[in-house]
Amino acid sequence: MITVGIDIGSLSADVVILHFNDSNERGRVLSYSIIPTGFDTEKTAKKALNGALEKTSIDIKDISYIVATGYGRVNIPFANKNISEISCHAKGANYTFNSARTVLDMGGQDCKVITCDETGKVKSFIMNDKCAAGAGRSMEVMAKLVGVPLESVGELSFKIVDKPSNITSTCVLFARSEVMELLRKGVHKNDILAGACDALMNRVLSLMGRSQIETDLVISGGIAKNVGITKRIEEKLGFSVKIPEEPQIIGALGAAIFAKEILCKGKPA
Amino acid sequence: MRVAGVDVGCLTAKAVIVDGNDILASTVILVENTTEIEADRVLCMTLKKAGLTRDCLSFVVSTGAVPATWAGSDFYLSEVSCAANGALYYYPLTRTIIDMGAENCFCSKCDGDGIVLDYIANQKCASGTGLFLDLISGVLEVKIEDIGKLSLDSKKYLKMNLTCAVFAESEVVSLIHQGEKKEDIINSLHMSIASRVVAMLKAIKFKEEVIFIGGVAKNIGMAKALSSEIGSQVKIPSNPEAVIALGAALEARALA
Amino acid sequence: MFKELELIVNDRHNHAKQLKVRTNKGIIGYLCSYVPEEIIYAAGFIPVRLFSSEEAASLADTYMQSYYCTFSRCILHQALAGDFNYLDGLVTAYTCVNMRLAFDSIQLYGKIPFSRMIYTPGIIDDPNSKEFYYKELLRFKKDMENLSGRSINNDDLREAIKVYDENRSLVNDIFKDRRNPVPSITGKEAYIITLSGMLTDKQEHNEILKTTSKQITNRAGMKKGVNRLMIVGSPLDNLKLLDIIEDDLDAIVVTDDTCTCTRYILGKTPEENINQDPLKAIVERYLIKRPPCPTKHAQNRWLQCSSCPFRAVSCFLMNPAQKKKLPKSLIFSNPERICRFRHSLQLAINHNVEGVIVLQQKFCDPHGFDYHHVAQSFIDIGIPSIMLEIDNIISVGQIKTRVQAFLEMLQPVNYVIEPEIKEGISLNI
Amino acid sequence: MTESDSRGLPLKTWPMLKEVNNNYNFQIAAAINEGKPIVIASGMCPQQLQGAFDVVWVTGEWYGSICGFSRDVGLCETAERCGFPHETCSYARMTIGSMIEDRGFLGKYPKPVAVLGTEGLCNVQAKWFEALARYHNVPFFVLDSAPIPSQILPEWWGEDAVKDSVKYYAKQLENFIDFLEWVTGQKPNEEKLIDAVITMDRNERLWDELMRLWRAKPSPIAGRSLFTFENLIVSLPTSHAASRVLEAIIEELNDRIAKGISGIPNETIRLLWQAQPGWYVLGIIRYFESQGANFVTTPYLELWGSHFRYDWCKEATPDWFREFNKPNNFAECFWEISKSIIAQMTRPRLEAGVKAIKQMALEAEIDGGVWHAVRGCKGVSYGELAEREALRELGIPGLILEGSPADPRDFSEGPALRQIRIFIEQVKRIKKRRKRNC
Repeated sequence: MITVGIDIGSLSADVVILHFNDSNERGRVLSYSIIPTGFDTEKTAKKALNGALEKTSIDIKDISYIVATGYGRVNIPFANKNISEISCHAKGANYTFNSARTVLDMGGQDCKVITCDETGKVKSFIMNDKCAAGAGRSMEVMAKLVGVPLESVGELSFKIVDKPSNITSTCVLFARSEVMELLRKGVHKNDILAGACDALMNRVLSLMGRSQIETDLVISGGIAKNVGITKRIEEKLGFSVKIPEEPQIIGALGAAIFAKEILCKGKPA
Repeated sequence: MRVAGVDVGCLTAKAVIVDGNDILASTVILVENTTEIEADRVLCMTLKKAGLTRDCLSFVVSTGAVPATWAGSDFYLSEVSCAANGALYYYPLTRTIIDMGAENCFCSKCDGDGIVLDYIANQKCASGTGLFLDLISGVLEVKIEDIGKLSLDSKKYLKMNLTCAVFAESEVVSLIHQGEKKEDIINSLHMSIASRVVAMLKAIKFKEEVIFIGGVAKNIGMAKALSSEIGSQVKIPSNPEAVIALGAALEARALA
Repeated sequence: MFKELELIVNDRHNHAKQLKVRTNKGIIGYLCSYVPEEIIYAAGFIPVRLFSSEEAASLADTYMQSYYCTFSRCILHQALAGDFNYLDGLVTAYTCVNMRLAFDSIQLYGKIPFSRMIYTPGIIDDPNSKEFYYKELLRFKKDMENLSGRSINNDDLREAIKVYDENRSLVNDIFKDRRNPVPSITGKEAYIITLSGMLTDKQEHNEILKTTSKQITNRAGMKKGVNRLMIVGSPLDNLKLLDIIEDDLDAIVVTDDTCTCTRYILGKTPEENINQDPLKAIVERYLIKRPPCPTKHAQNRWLQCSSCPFRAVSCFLMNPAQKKKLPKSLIFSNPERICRFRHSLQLAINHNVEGVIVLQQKFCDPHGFDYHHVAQSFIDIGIPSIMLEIDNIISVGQIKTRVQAFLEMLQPVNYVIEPEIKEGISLNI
Repeated sequence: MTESDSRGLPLKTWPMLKEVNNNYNFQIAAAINEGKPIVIASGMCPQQLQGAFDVVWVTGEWYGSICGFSRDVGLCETAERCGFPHETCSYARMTIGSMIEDRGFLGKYPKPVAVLGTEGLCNVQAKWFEALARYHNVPFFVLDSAPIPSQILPEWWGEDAVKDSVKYYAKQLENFIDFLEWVTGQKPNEEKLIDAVITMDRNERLWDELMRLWRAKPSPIAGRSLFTFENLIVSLPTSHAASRVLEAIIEELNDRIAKGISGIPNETIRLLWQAQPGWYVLGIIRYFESQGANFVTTPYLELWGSHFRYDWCKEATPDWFREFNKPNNFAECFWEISKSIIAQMTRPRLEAGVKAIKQMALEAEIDGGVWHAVRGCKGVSYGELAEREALRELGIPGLILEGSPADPRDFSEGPALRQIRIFIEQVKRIKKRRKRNC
């Protein structure tokens, strides 16, 4: 059987196609796709879905169940059900690493800390309030500002030239002009990035503190690719964190697994 | 007697040279370097435009983010006072000024002599500023210079909570996902920013005429929203970005 | 069947204006559920409660800093915008500093002919504060008499009390049904009932309720087998939130402890006092019989705690050092709703609540400082809770995600009525 | 805190003041080590009462502010982690954080035997202490200081309205004494209480005098120095040492005025300050002084004296309410205490604030007002904006500075300094024009 999970985030739209024969099989990911979120949610979702299908031999009618999640989850008419991204991230992380008990998801708009049980069911969660300061958006802005690709921010942030510059403003806009001033003062971009990473890391940790951190800690979402953040978090926490090889699809993966569970409900395992 | 005013903001630097009552030259450039360097650069460019050299200037007044240590200036006057001078140059009946720059937004009340009687500015919140509209236009995939025109075709006003720029951004994102039209979103943004500004105006008990300056003043949508919120047409001088620099130049004329 | 009432809530200003013309009575606005409406009603006025609206409180910026709660700021905004021009007077009871500043500002700049603040004692169980409150109400009664130009005798008061108690019992009868496995009214409808009650003439409201309750009795239950939620915390006057919970998401609000719904209608006026001294009865009702709000304190609540069925964490169980007997002067009456935590826990259990939504109005200190204990005591009896930070403008996307996730993590609860007594609070919620 | 004032002329009183202040902190630390019973009380709890019992009296606001000056954000974050919202008073979050982590500037957190809250000025002063009491699971007592209910001045409030409020409070004080007796197992000491009440009244009058001298033109003392004296009247109002310091500084200021010595070198601008300072305020005030601007009056400091407390409600209250009679027994002490507390609690009303601020502005001949909008402290920053409006109508410009008494994250210097720069320029230009016109 084929199930699909679609995660429409504020920055990217991710689709995962999951295949399995029966409920007691773990199922495996046939393909996935990640595209930037467009203006029209439904179009974006279709585009992402087709993107994933192209990589496989499957046709859209072979899909038996679709679960949508993320900001845009309610605007996808062809999805059978929508489930909040919080539950989906827990599910997905727990599927990828069975030992996962805490999930730190750093998306574009918001940042969540989720604790879950061994089945991936959410026990408690915390989300940053209406402020993208602790989320991917700020990193993106900074990277664009100092003119380096987002991917390289991480490693550069460790090649500190003088000392990490201190970025005080929490508001992305004010932080942005703070950085502009630093650049004009001729501060090296690595130091600025280091400062930005420190600031973001601190904000994330102060958020995490609010919920108990149980190991293993899994980091998902776009920022998980940024070693500048993940390494710093590890240092601060004093233990190593788990990072999926494709952290961005965890939400969509979780959705796909929910789809599987819904299908198999009632059927003998 | 020729004098100049130099104004450096966080995105652009402006300079104006006046001789008596006429503007010889004015320039607006994007900031790329430290404030001092930019101040020098923009002043030189303006001098070149006017076909003058530095020593032709008998007095220079700096304003905005230009540090007091800048060697180029003879006197520093805050942007608020400069704005009053500049606005009065275009509209002698100016009593209230709205300045929307890249990062700052302030409203001020002045009298005929350009003395600021009262002013109010955004301290922590970046909403209602150029950067903010930049950010949103990015989310909406619209060019910043187009949002004004685009918003004019909108009839709809969606309620929005604009306590902070970032908050508003996620608000906009969820509106997008609810399938709202771009023009309506932009229009609503303009309206809610306008209502915030008008609240500032009311707080200082503003009087007619109201002059709208700063980079955002080039956005006709914003101007329309402001006028409708205030209930009377706001006046926009030609080249609204340079008004503060002009004000500085006029101060220089007075002091020289 | 709630159309009529919903209209009152959504179109409150016009409704009040029409009411004024139709009944030819004066309209008195009030800001807080601690205002003894009975006295206003007895004076021949119609008390209507003032709520926030879904607009940026821009005009309030002139007099209230941004760190006062939007609920109060928005009320000031409307007053300055002239939305309340139909009011003949404004009355408030001192409860929280936000409302106090809103009131003071309206008093000075709002152009409302009459305004009066009643000081409601911060201590509810001390006979001393009852005495003080009684005298304060006497003065208030006099002010109302001067305003209306007619004296209020005890029978007027008794009449008013009768109307209000009838309203309370009518609503309570309807609400009783919410304990059923399949309630026949939704949380939104419950809020519509109470909110509309605060916004119209109580007598008329009673008439409407009588017909409505008949219709409800032969009405199919609402929303079978969905999660049963409870709302506690800051005042809620925006039905949008309930739309999100009950329409967009699959859940039903079966009870609440907010001053805009259940807390407002609980607590009847004690009969015995009505007959001898109705004003005394009102004092009893407002200080003791109704569930308290977080700004009200029970002086010797530690006596309460030792007799509390759910000895939730860190209530004031006398710790060993203080086992010695209290002096007489410190032992007051021992009424049952004196502890708000105990009260809301009881409500939750009676209504088989599976999850609790704690509303935290931004910048609301009284609820802010209580949140920790509220959440903790619900956890102690086995009910999970989530805090929603709200504003006068509900940002749908944010709230929906949080509530949906909360619903997805709910599990069938089995209540712990007698949790073991812990010393101090545990840290993590 | 600077040792010397401007022109290198040291305040002779400085050493005295520092000694008294240090002793205060030291005594508390010592008493805690001795294992004396600790009582944590809201700042609005009548200070006189601590005289009646042999306890360590820790004022929450004082504790919070000192934590604030040490800029220990961690404490705030701990409190927020445990569900106390960031929006609430930063003193409270500092204290709660210090309680939970059991660390603070005294080393450990002073674990109380009882906690005393107050209701009536701002709810935080009750809820915050309730939270402390819950945490330690110790008895909690609320003093409900009923402000005289709101009626527009100068309308006579009616003698009974005033009397009821005072009686209500006095009765509570009786319970309160019983309560402390029950908690500490000590008998209340009548002489000490009487002495405390009398000394406090004396100190308050001295404070009034100090405030009056501060307003002299030019002001004999820099505003920033005066904030250092605050602790005398806030934390030590019942101590004889405080009276000695106050007498000394009053004498010194009289002397300075006679000699024409001004607090700052070139006092060209006279300003009014409102609300309590934060750790950063010292720096800001320095900037003002560098611009020749001195703070010459503030309702916040004046409120601690007795004059300001009663003056604004003269027409509305009976004389006995505003007159102090030396008490001879518990009952009379309670009565005197109640009168002053009720006055202090009724005072923070918009109308009163506006009235008072206008009067001060004219008396102290100020050129502008600076309001410190203290995030989360609604009690002190109550009605600031309306006060500014009132001054505007007199043609006096005002500046609102957003800040926080203890939470470093709630203040950003950059924008603030920019605002101040523009404000000072505005004041200067208006003054210049006035000169030109006349």
